[in-house]
Amino acid sequence: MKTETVAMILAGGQGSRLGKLTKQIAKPAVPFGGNYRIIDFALSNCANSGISDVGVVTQYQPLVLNRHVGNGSSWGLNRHNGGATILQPYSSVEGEKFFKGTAHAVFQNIAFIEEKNPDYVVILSGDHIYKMDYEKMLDYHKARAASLTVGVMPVPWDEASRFGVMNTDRTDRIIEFQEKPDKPKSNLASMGIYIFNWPRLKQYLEDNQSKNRQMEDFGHHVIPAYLRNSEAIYAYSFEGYWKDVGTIESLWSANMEFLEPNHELNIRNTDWRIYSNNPNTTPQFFTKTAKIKDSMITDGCYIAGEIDHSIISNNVKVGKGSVIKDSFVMPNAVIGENVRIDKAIIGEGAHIYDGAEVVGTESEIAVIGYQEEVGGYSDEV
Amino acid sequence: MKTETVAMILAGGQGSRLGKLTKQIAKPAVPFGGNYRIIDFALSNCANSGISDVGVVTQYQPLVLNRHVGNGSSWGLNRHNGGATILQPYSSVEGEKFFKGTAHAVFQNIAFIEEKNPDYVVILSGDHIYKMDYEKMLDYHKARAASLTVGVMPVPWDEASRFGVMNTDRTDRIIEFQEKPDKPKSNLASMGIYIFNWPRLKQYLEDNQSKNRQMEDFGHHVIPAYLRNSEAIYAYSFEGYWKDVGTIESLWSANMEFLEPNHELNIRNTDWRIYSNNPNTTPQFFTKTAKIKDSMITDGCYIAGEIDHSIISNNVKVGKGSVIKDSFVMPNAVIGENVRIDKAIIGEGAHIYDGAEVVGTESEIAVIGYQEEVGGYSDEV
Amino acid sequence: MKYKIASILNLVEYEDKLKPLTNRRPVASLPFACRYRLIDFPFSSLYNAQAVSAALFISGSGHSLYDHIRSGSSWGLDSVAGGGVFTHSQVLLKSEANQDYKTGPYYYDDHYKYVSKAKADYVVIMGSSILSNVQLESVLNYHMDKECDVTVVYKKVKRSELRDDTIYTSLRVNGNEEELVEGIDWVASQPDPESVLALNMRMMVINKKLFLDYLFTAREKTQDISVDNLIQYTLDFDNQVSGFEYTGYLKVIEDIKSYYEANMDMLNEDNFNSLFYKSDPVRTRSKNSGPTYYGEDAVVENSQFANDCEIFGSVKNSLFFRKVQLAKGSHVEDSIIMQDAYIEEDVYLKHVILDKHVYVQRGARLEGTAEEPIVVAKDSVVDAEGNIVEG
Amino acid sequence: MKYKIASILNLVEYEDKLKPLTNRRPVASLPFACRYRLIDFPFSSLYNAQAVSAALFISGSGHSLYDHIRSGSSWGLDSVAGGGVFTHSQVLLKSEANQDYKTGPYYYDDHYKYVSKAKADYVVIMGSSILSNVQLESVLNYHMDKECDVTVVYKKVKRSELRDDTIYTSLRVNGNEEELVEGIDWVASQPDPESVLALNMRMMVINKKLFLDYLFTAREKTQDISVDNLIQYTLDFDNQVSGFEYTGYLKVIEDIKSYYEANMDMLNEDNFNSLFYKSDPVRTRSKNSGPTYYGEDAVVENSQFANDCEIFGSVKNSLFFRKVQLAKGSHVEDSIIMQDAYIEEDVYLKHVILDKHVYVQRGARLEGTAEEPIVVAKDSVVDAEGNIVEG
Repeated sequence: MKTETVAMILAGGQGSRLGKLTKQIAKPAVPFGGNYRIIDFALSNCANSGISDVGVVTQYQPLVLNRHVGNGSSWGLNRHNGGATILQPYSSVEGEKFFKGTAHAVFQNIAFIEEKNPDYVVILSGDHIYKMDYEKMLDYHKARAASLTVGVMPVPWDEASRFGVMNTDRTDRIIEFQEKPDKPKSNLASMGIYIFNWPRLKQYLEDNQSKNRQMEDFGHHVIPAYLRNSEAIYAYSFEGYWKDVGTIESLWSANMEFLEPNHELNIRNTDWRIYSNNPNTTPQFFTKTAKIKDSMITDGCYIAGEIDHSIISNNVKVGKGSVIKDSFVMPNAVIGENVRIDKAIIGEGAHIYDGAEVVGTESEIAVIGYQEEVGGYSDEV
Repeated sequence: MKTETVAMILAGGQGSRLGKLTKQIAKPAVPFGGNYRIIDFALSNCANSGISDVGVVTQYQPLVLNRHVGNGSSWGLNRHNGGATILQPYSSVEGEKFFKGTAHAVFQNIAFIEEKNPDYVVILSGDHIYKMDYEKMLDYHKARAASLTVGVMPVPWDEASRFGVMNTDRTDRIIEFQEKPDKPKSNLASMGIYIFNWPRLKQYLEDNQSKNRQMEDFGHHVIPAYLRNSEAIYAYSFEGYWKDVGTIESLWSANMEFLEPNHELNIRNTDWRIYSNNPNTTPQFFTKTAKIKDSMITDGCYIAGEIDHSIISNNVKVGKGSVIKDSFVMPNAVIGENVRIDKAIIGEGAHIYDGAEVVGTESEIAVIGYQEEVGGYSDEV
Repeated sequence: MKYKIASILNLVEYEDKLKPLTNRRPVASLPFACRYRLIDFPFSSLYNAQAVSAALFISGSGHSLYDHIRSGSSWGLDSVAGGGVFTHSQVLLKSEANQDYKTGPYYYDDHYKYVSKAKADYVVIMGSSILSNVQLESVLNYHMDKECDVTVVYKKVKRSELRDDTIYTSLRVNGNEEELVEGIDWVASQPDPESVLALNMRMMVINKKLFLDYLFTAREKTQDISVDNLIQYTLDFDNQVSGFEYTGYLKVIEDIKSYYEANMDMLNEDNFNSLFYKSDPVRTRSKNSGPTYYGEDAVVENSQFANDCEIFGSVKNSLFFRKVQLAKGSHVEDSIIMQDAYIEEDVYLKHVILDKHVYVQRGARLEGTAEEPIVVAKDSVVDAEGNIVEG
Repeated sequence: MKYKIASILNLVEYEDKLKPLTNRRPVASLPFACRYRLIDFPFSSLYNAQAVSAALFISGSGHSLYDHIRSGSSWGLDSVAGGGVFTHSQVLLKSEANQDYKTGPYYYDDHYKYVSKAKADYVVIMGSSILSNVQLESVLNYHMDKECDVTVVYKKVKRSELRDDTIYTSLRVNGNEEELVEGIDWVASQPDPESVLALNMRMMVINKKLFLDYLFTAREKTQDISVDNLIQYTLDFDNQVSGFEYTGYLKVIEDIKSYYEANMDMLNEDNFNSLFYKSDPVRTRSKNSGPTYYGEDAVVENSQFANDCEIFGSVKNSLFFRKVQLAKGSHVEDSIIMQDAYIEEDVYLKHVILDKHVYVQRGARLEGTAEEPIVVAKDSVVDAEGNIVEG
């Protein structure tokens, strides 16, 4: 069965700027917003856009990510021959292959894409928080008869030099690309979202490989090569909430924004659901001593303390007398009694013992790692 | 949830002795017996033995294998928190990791096994044809309070030097291990099936890794180390059909044996089913010109020719006037008209054009590779 | 999700003349062509058009149907993203409410809730007794091109190909290129058996809003929610109905003879290819199985088999379902042998339908005719004298 | 597959006193404790003992039950290796056969076929109306240790904890260590409300062969296949019945009051932990959901919530199911609020049960009592004056 569009989610990065949060798990598997993981947004966008063939390219600590994604059934991707497929490094008669860059990761998985024989390949990042209809971008791509369409969004001019910036003509055709320019000529930043005509991209990847030319990264190699050859590259402007959660501060502030009742993401909108792999767990239990205000709580939580302007993820226990403020607590964390947590991210399965304090500031958020322990009489502290 | 037993199927090998049959696919994914792939036997044995947590360790051309195995639902493994998990090379903060040997592959996946927290780990090969109740072997292992139990089977003395041979005392305790010895002291050959007490094996793997000692292969390193330390190693004798299909000749003859109506494997026995991932396809269609004798045909086939003592796999077309004898035709092959095939293996999706001949002998079976074309006016020939 | 459709399967179908095959199963779960059940055909049409949900309206015991459908995953109907198979038994409600189901409280509600909740622009309505493989995607494209409110699928058939004593509905299709339907006629037996009618296949695409509008009228008048009524309703209110002509294989399964013929038709390659055309594959619930073994003396001619059989005898112009054993010296011709039959040595069967799990003892002979094949009910034993003992 | 068991769920349960909650659902699909339905408890017992299949005997419309169970995958009941959920509707057969279901042709056959085909050594029989979380694995180990033919689960309860006018069955358990059951008694209201009885929880393990033997007797005498009858039968033939004492949380759900109390009991941590004890988790069909948001002025005290709610008002001693919206200034106390309720500003609810999808208008007040909570039926509207308008 022929597939029109295959999506490739590049989820291989370590996300080293997330520090101890990504020591044991890949960045796209980092929890977000109570009962999501970052990759849920890209996967749900695919499902909602009618794309059910999704390759998830991964190579860094993939265990949690793989178990989370499975065959994609949690996002409704496992239908009509579609589904999510985890793509990891492998060896062949030509030797062992780790992925050296975004484009190289796609090159290594040509066989996977060719099986589906698609017209278009959508390249996505696994680490952005946003809702986007890729079908509309595809319609745009088709209407322009583009060879490549790049998702862009306007950023404040003074921030543009932090991004890959697209310079377009009046028809939205991209005429120049500047990677983190000192003097940006445009404020249209690349979102790392590309729609390629697959046969053409395949040709570029294979030709350059056979000629030993470097074609490892979309931003550094593929787009410049496309520009040199005057391929029809168009910019597709996205307007809406979009956030790269690649640092501790951005992950924290994205969660704080997520708390806002009128947040632009509109997470409760059932027309564009964000799906996840929900755990089997109990209801949220608030004891007589619980206090709560402007917060999100998730199934499986047991709350005996006070929660103020925070997100508490699945299966977290918060003991009596503890106060959690302006913080994001990841799943399965155990917070003892009389603990004080403020402006912090508490990692998955972390254990904060009675009386401990985890306090950060807006400019330096406190972070407790995956299964880390704080306070108490544990030998490991 | 604690799991008593985890099985690790080592399916990473290239199987280079299978030549062009394994150029694009891993050996465990090679078709067998009409509508099976070799790994179906190990997976079905797990399911029938009540082991539903199965890691399938793979690194060579895993695409077909991964799609075949999926989450293990085809074998009923996806229940009660169990399931099949494909384990491929990955990178971590310590760097990139390809698997260097059988034991090293397990070492690299300690995190996977530890999540299940099992008492026992069953190590299996993904490329043997047999039916075996691992639960009985586990009962034996427990009854002996063994640290390691090795599955062995008696082989003719004159063939023993081709195997890893286990020397046992009267209590079946293994006292010596000879890898392909010139003068075997025993005819009990290792089947490459091990049951380890997991905490102990983990300790061996981690200690030796930290000391930079080689501990890459079960036969070469782990068993000798266990013997040196006088660990309780027992031999569990298996009696029944068992075949390593690692060469063209053994793959062919295993298929020919499979044809025998009273074959020891007893494939139709519903008490110990061999499951597979069955394709969605049409019934077997025999035209007026079809002739068939002592053969196995599978759903999706269209037979207008003559089939004699052969196995024809899913979705194969055989044209009028063609004669197939003593052969194994893999799925999706297309055989034109007036073709002669004798003592051959025809690869998956191969195309044999009208009038072509593919004829081997018992000592040199003819082989057509994966999607190879023979005869006709194809440009590729 | 190119097409956003809700689908309704009307499976309250005429089954009396199909007994004993329909004793314990609805028409929708009749076994067909070695591997299938009739419901597989509409379900596969839905699958190939990437539908994600379906509402089934059934009568009688749904057991065999539930057992076949399970979660609907074989047809992509189990997606968490709006997917599902929703089954509503009419007889059940009838017995509960102690009144006719049409005036029962839930019939219209069930339709309304399903369709209004579905993320759909169109509603597809189908049945299972008119065997065909319609490319629903083409119908939907056609429907959108025409910008009509309703598109009905029809096939031109000779009146003589259908049962004499059944009344069918045919479409009055405007002859010019517009293919508009101008009316719907009830067609009983006709003097000229060669006359051609545009047989209403009771498969339609209707705009969601119009369908929901109809529900109110239907409730008021306690009308069936059927393709016939919907066409009439649409025409009455001067909305446009277009006709989509289907030209592939079709058979109305309404009695043993038509059921038998449909199966036998599959032995003709043209019919087989028309119904199982590879770009629109027919999907069924996959079962674990192994190859079929044909013994040293087996003879098979112009026949079809499912996996897991063991064939030692001779077979001509017949269809065998899974797990049939045919012993040496036995001969089966012009017959349909369903799952789990065990046929001993020296048996002769011609023009016979064996329902599931029939045991035929050594030496038995059964011979029907093409017009009236002998039907052996499920679980029966045919003894050496050819007597049928029901199980 | 440590234990090879077949499982039968008798879901033809007493539902009259639970109306209107049971108007369109059986007892087995009553919502419970924010996230569950009663069927989840026996299903989870089966899951935790690694059962792979179950046969359900239901009455009435199975729609809500089917919708919840789907393929059974949430409880590991969809394995290709012998797995499955097999549903048999009794009322349906009754109406078809026009006779009492017990003497109908399929009741015993359905039991027989399911159990004889299952790869099982033991048959487990359960219901859903006696709410508990029994570790079936322990019962099976106990059963094997005792080498009895039958093991029945019971709990010691005071007669006063049960309904006065219901007749329960209790077990006469041999006091010494053997825990053998010597008889079964029918216990109506007793003069001494403090008297303790060994309440028969109608959950049993029985050896497969004995169960199949019983089926013949039952068919002959047109007896129900119930735990009570099986105990009596076993004792009559001098086979041994052992009793397994359950000491965890238990509630017989048989009227609105007991249903209400069971939910309220969950607000007590001991009860909650007893029923949802983590090593034997209770599984339910997982639905996609997001966190619940609690607003700036929200107050929640001793209460439980499911995901996807939006809480701006105050809540005390209450249970909220998914997707409930509670506006600012409203107060809910001692109440059960099921899925999709929409509660406007300045509402006051106390001792109230809102079934699914109820809309409570601004300013409404409803107050029941702990003995007689007010039940608002599904889809109703409660207007500003507190009048309940059924939907």
